[in-house]
Amino acid sequence: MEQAKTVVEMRNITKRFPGIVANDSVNFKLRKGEIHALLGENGAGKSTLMNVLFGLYQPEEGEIFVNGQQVVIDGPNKAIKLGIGMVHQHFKLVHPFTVTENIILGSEPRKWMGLAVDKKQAYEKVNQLSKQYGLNVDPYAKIDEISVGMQQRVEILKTLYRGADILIFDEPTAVLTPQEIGELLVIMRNLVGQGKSIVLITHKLKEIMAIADSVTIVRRGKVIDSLPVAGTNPNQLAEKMVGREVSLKLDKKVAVLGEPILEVDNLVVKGRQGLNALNGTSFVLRRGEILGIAGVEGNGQSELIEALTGLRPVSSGSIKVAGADVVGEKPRAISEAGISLIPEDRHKHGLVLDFPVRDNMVLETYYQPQFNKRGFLDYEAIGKHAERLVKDFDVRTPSIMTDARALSGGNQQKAIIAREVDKNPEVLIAAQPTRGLDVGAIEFIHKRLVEQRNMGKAVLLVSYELDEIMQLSDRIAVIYEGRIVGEVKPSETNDQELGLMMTDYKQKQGGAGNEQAD
Amino acid sequence: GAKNNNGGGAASPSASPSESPSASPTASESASPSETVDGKGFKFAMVTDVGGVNDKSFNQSAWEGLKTLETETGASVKYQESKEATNYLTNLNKFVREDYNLTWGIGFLLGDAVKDAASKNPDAHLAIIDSVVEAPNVASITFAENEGSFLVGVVAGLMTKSNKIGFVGGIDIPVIKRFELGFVAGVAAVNPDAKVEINYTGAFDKADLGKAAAASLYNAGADIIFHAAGGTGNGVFNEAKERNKSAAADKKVWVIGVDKDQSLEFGDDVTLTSMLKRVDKAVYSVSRDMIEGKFPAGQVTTLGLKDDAVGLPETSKTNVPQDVLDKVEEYKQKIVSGEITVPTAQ
Amino acid sequence: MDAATIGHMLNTAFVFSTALILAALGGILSERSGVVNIGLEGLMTAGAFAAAVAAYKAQEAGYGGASPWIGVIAGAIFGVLFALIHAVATITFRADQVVSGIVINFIAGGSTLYLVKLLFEGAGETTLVNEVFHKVKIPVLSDIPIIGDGLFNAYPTTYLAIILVGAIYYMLYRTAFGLRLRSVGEHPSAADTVGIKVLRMRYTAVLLSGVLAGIGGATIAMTTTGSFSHNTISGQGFIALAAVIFGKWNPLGAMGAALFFGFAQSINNVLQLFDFTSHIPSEFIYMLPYVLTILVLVGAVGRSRAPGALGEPYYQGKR
Amino acid sequence: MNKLIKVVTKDSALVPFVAILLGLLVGAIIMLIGGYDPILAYRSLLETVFGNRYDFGETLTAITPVLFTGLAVAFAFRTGLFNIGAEGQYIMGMTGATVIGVTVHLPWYLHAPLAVIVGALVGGLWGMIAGYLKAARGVNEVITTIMLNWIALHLANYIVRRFLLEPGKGRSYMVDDTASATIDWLSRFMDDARMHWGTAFALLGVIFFYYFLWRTKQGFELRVVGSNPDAANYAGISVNKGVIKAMFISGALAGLAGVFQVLGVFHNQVISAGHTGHGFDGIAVALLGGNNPLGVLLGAILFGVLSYGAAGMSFGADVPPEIIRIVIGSVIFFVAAPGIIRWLLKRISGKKRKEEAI
Ligand SMILES: Nc1ncnc2c1ncn2[C@@H]1O[C@H](COP(=O)(O)OP(=O)(O)OP(=O)(O)O)[C@@H](O)[C@H]1O
Ligand SMILES: Nc1ncnc2c1ncn2[C@@H]1O[C@H](COP(=O)(O)OP(=O)(O)OP(=O)(O)O)[C@@H](O)[C@H]1O
Ligand SMILES: [Mg+2]
Ligand SMILES: [Mg+2]
Repeated sequence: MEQAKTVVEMRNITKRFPGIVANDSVNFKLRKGEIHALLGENGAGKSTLMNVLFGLYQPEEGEIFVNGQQVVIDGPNKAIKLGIGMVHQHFKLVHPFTVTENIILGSEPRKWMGLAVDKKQAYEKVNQLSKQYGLNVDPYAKIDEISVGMQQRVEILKTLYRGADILIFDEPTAVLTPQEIGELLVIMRNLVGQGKSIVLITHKLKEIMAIADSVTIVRRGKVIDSLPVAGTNPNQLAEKMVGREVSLKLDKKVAVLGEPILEVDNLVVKGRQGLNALNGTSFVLRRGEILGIAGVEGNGQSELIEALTGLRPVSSGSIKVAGADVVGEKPRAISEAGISLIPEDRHKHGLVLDFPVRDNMVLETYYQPQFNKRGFLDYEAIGKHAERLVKDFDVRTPSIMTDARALSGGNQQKAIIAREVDKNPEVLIAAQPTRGLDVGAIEFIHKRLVEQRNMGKAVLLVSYELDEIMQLSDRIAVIYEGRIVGEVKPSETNDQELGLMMTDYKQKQGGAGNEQAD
Repeated sequence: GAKNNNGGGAASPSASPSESPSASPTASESASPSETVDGKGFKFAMVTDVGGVNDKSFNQSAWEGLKTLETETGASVKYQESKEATNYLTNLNKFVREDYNLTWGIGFLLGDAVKDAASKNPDAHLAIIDSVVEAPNVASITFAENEGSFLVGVVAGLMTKSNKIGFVGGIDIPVIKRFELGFVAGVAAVNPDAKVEINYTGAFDKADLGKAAAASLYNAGADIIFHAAGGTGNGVFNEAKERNKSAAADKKVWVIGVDKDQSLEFGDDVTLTSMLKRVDKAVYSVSRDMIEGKFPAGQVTTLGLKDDAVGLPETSKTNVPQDVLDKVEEYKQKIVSGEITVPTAQ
Repeated sequence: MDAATIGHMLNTAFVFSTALILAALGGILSERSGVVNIGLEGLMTAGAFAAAVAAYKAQEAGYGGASPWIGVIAGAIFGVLFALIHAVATITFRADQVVSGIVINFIAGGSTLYLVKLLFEGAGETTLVNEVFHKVKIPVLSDIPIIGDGLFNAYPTTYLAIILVGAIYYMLYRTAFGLRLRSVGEHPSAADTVGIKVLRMRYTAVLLSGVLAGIGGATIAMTTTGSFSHNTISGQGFIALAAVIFGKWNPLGAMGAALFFGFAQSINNVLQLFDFTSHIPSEFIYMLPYVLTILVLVGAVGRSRAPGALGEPYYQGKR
Repeated sequence: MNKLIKVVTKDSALVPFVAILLGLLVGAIIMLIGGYDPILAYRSLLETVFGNRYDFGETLTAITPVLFTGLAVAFAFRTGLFNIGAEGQYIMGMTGATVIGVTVHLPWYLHAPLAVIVGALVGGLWGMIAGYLKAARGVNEVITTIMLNWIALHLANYIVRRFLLEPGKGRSYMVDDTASATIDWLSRFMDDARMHWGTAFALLGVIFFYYFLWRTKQGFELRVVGSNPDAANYAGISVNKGVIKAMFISGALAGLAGVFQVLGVFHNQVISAGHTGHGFDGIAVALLGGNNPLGVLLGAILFGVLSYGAAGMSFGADVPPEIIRIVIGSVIFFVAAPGIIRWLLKRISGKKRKEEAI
């Protein structure tokens, strides 16, 4: 990148929250037409810095220059005026609204002397922008009805609609499928091509290497380094970020396969809309292996998990755990039969955020004899149990009496994993276990999953991240429209082939309705 | 154990169904003493039901009776309002324990509380309106509402043009039933062809229900409605007023008020007459008896037509023609003489 | 049942429903902006009180037929005053919205009665106002059988309520203001990031709910009671709240729910006119509206979906 | 509701204390505006409550029903349910006790317990209707409980009028003495105040509330359901069962309030024109107490003292007792919005801290 003009400069930004300095005298520069990556551990202060730039937070100290002019950004309105747009880590979309309504919200085209919203004009504008940047969204669809990837495009359109030249993406790929990630990267290049500048927050080193021009690394609120991507490599970045050496490669022993423990045969399950989400899914999971379920989101993964754990009724087919059919059993019975679940949505399904860590640790086992004394809960035993898990799994919490809400995402996830692993299940189902986590946390969690497998347990890994699937699995089953359409070994395949199977399996030879194991 | 009565809290019925707000004939006019009595040093008190002392109904009427007593005799008087049913007994006890000469419980809801206070304090004197308390130190005052209602029934029976008459009651309880039965009997006595439609609203405090009830009765052809429904009756008046605003002269509808002269409150373009119930008079005269040493302890006094404790107000002549009033007087004599027995509720 | 009876029942239903519709509209605005409004009862109480007092004073001062309108305006103002307490507590100080609503009910009930006693020399009820609203027949339309009497022979406030249903529906779903208001109740931080002033929006909505519920209370004082006492408002606010939920936070739905309720009430009185009903204990007839409401809810498919951020206080940086 | 739960636990004990003072202050200001003497008024209030044994005993009797309904509402809150129907459950509990008290004749050691149990069951079942409709049909419990309050009122009136009526009186027959829950020796000691076992049962209710929710498996389940129903499902806890169970227990607690009003205070049931308000007051008490059992107890005491004392206030200082509702409302308000108190305290102390104020 030649010496382009600086569009944003943040100087000595300090932002404090009670008890923590989220940004400690941070300097940051964004040049026109570049993609600038912001890298750091969970809680390093990346989002905070960008929230300051977008006017959501007011810094205690520091100055901001936009296009060479010093500015005070006292709210998103001001940021928008300055041409800054942000695609947030957690989308800011109003779900019952349509795509167009979300995009125009706050700057609606009017008619009838400003009395009514001019919907027609709005739809046209959205259509036109969508075409111009190759975003391809349906302006009439409700947010509820569109995929996460589409939702993200709506977020992008929102910024473009407001005429943003400076775009901030906060962990945009954490929630996307590999295909969507690919498409997003194209869109980003496209945007830069049309003169926009982009800040990209991500934990994925591969993406930085693939698309960013420069990278700034933050650790504990401080800038560690800022350098062009061209002159660095993933290992170096990871080390700068965590402050120690991180092994990006997982070392795994060869799997020692045992007998089949989970046998799913011809499973048919209805989805939320009443249509069949699983259409005769069959696979077998053996002791001592990690089976990765690869697939594009929405191909029945959630329904599969829910059916396996008894949360969703099964229309037909069988699920056998150690030979016993568990179809029709209650979630608790299935859990006792030896299935554990690390749910996809840790806030919604995994934890009671307003309960202390201690109580969350026994969310599924509180009724068992070891936690009860004479008909009452034995908090002493529960407390000891929780202390042990917190220690064993390195859950960083001030105390076991701290509410789960106060833990960082990574530590919340560790708490859940501790709880599920400790149940000593025959089958551990891990759904998106590392979504949104930094490399350090990912490393820890991956190690734990492999450890389970090495102990002869079976792990079912459901993930939309190909990297994770490829790295962890001993075997990969591809799910498409509610069926397992093929099985491959990670060593014998690559991203391209998997990607093809996930989207259009017919091109893959003889994969349809595959039932044989291994 | 202690006995009391648990009526509704914020919205309990008054046994006496009117809450017509207005200056009714003051006690001094009607309950004027024949000779002066010196009541200095005597202390009288009353406890209201949850309606409160300014309910523009029987609590207020009773308080007027006591105030007249104060002016006339120099006795000291005081009241205490009850916020909820549990307060009835505690409020009565408040006075009893301070050695009041006579403590009144106003309304049938206080019956059990008066009984309890009386049995725990045999030296105290108490009196109760609208209920019978069997205790040697309690005077019970009830009214023959059925007799007065009979007379307004006579008025309605003679004056209806449509031969359809309405009755709107609050809650179906014995006191209100007395109004209904007397009224129906009065209508039947003078006009056997007339039909009385009965509508109980289930509440004493819901003007909207009263209004709706009146609307359906008038719509069904009734031209006169007698209400015994307290605040619910306000809705009856409002509906009638409204109809009369736009109706032709021969389509006018009427309401017969209750307890007090409600024409003073709602005007005589809708109020045909009212069924008076002279609580003030009763409170005044029994209290006065106490000063004179004639307290009817342990007795039940039923005040009816013969005592002029129920009946029609003077203002009735505005809307009720003289021949009808003559008929009313005729029936009054028959009832007083015992020639006619008016049915009553059990 | 003949046509006249049905028309009449409709008419009565509207009398009952008017206040419910108005208060429910207020509830919808508040809750659509994300603020639970369980204080409708109190806001209606404040409105009814103010209307009864103001109309009485206006009548005394010789304003004649304008008095009930003055009452309605006073009702709106008082509604706003109490709504302001709710707004400050829940929006600025982020008090629990349910608690604040209950507080409004408490304070409105207590303070209006206290004021009545101060203003009317200790009386528990305001002096009856003679200048109240009267039904207005709309020419021609009111001659249509059934619905003529049912719909076009109503109080001015009923017409006002129906117009407001249309207006608020339009506002919510067609105007930018409505879009923003709904977005604030669904996803305040989304609204915030596009520059909508969330708190200001919520204040506006809550204060408007005070206006509407206040007017709702005022209509009761100005059409059915003519005065204010401790039981002028007894439960209507809660029924209006039920209508908000029953009507799925939609003005038309809430109007339907309020009318349904009014209709069930008017069936009461009509039923008592028939001989066969004399065998039915009157208590069962009184229960009817409430039982019907539950039955309809049970029969109605689909759970109603509350605004996404209902009940959640908002502050920037909240996650 | 989470915020609510934390209000009491998180902030220092100072907040409720200051809230009460501020509430009384608001009342005093309003009294001054109305031309009354607040000092005299509050003194009369306190004298009424603590002045003699009789009134003190009656204050305890006044606290009892709102303690029950407060616990009922708080219990439902803890399970994520807003039970506006304590009023109806109260009425049904009362009716159940009256029916047994009047129509059944048994020795005392069977009669009174049977009346209590039946009353609690009937109240519980009445609450369970709303719970069932929510669980099975997804009907919002706020609406159903509002409607059920009215249905209960009329149903109870019907039962009393049709089956239990004492001729000539607008109420049921007196319940048998064998069903009475009065404590005669205590009443005598308290100068004839109506002391009854309900007060003791209500205190047991406080302990039950705590032990059940925080110490038992079922209580744990209910709290999970209340705090995060999705997580409950994932943890194998049935949300629907929890909802029904919670509404049953809540209804039974409210029902007990009615039971003891009949068996301990009134000994009969009247045909009632309207609601007593004890159920609605229970909401206020629950909120005052931050849905904590101990808080609810303190809230009920405050509520009972202020309400009972209000009568004395109007007796001694001629202040309209309505003022007390303003005071109670203000106290709840300040408890619920501790931000206001902190803001006020900061204004008063004049200190300005750099952090966000609230
Ligand atoms: N609203 C807030 N209130 C208090 N503290 C906050 C808030 N937001 C962030 N923090 C603190 O600031 C620190 C930086 O948070 P930030 O969200 O910026 O991290 P991040 O680098 O974006 O992490 P991640 O990779 O997980 O998204 C966090 O550790 C947290 O303690
Ligand atoms: N509102 C808040 N008030 C105080 N501290 C907060 C708040 N929100 C977050 N924190 C703090 O922020 C830290 C973690 O922040 P953060 O949520 O960014 O983690 P994360 O890894 O990004 O989680 P997620 O995966 O959900 O994004 C924790 O230490 C937590 O205590
Ligand atoms: Mg972040
Ligand atoms: Mg994060």
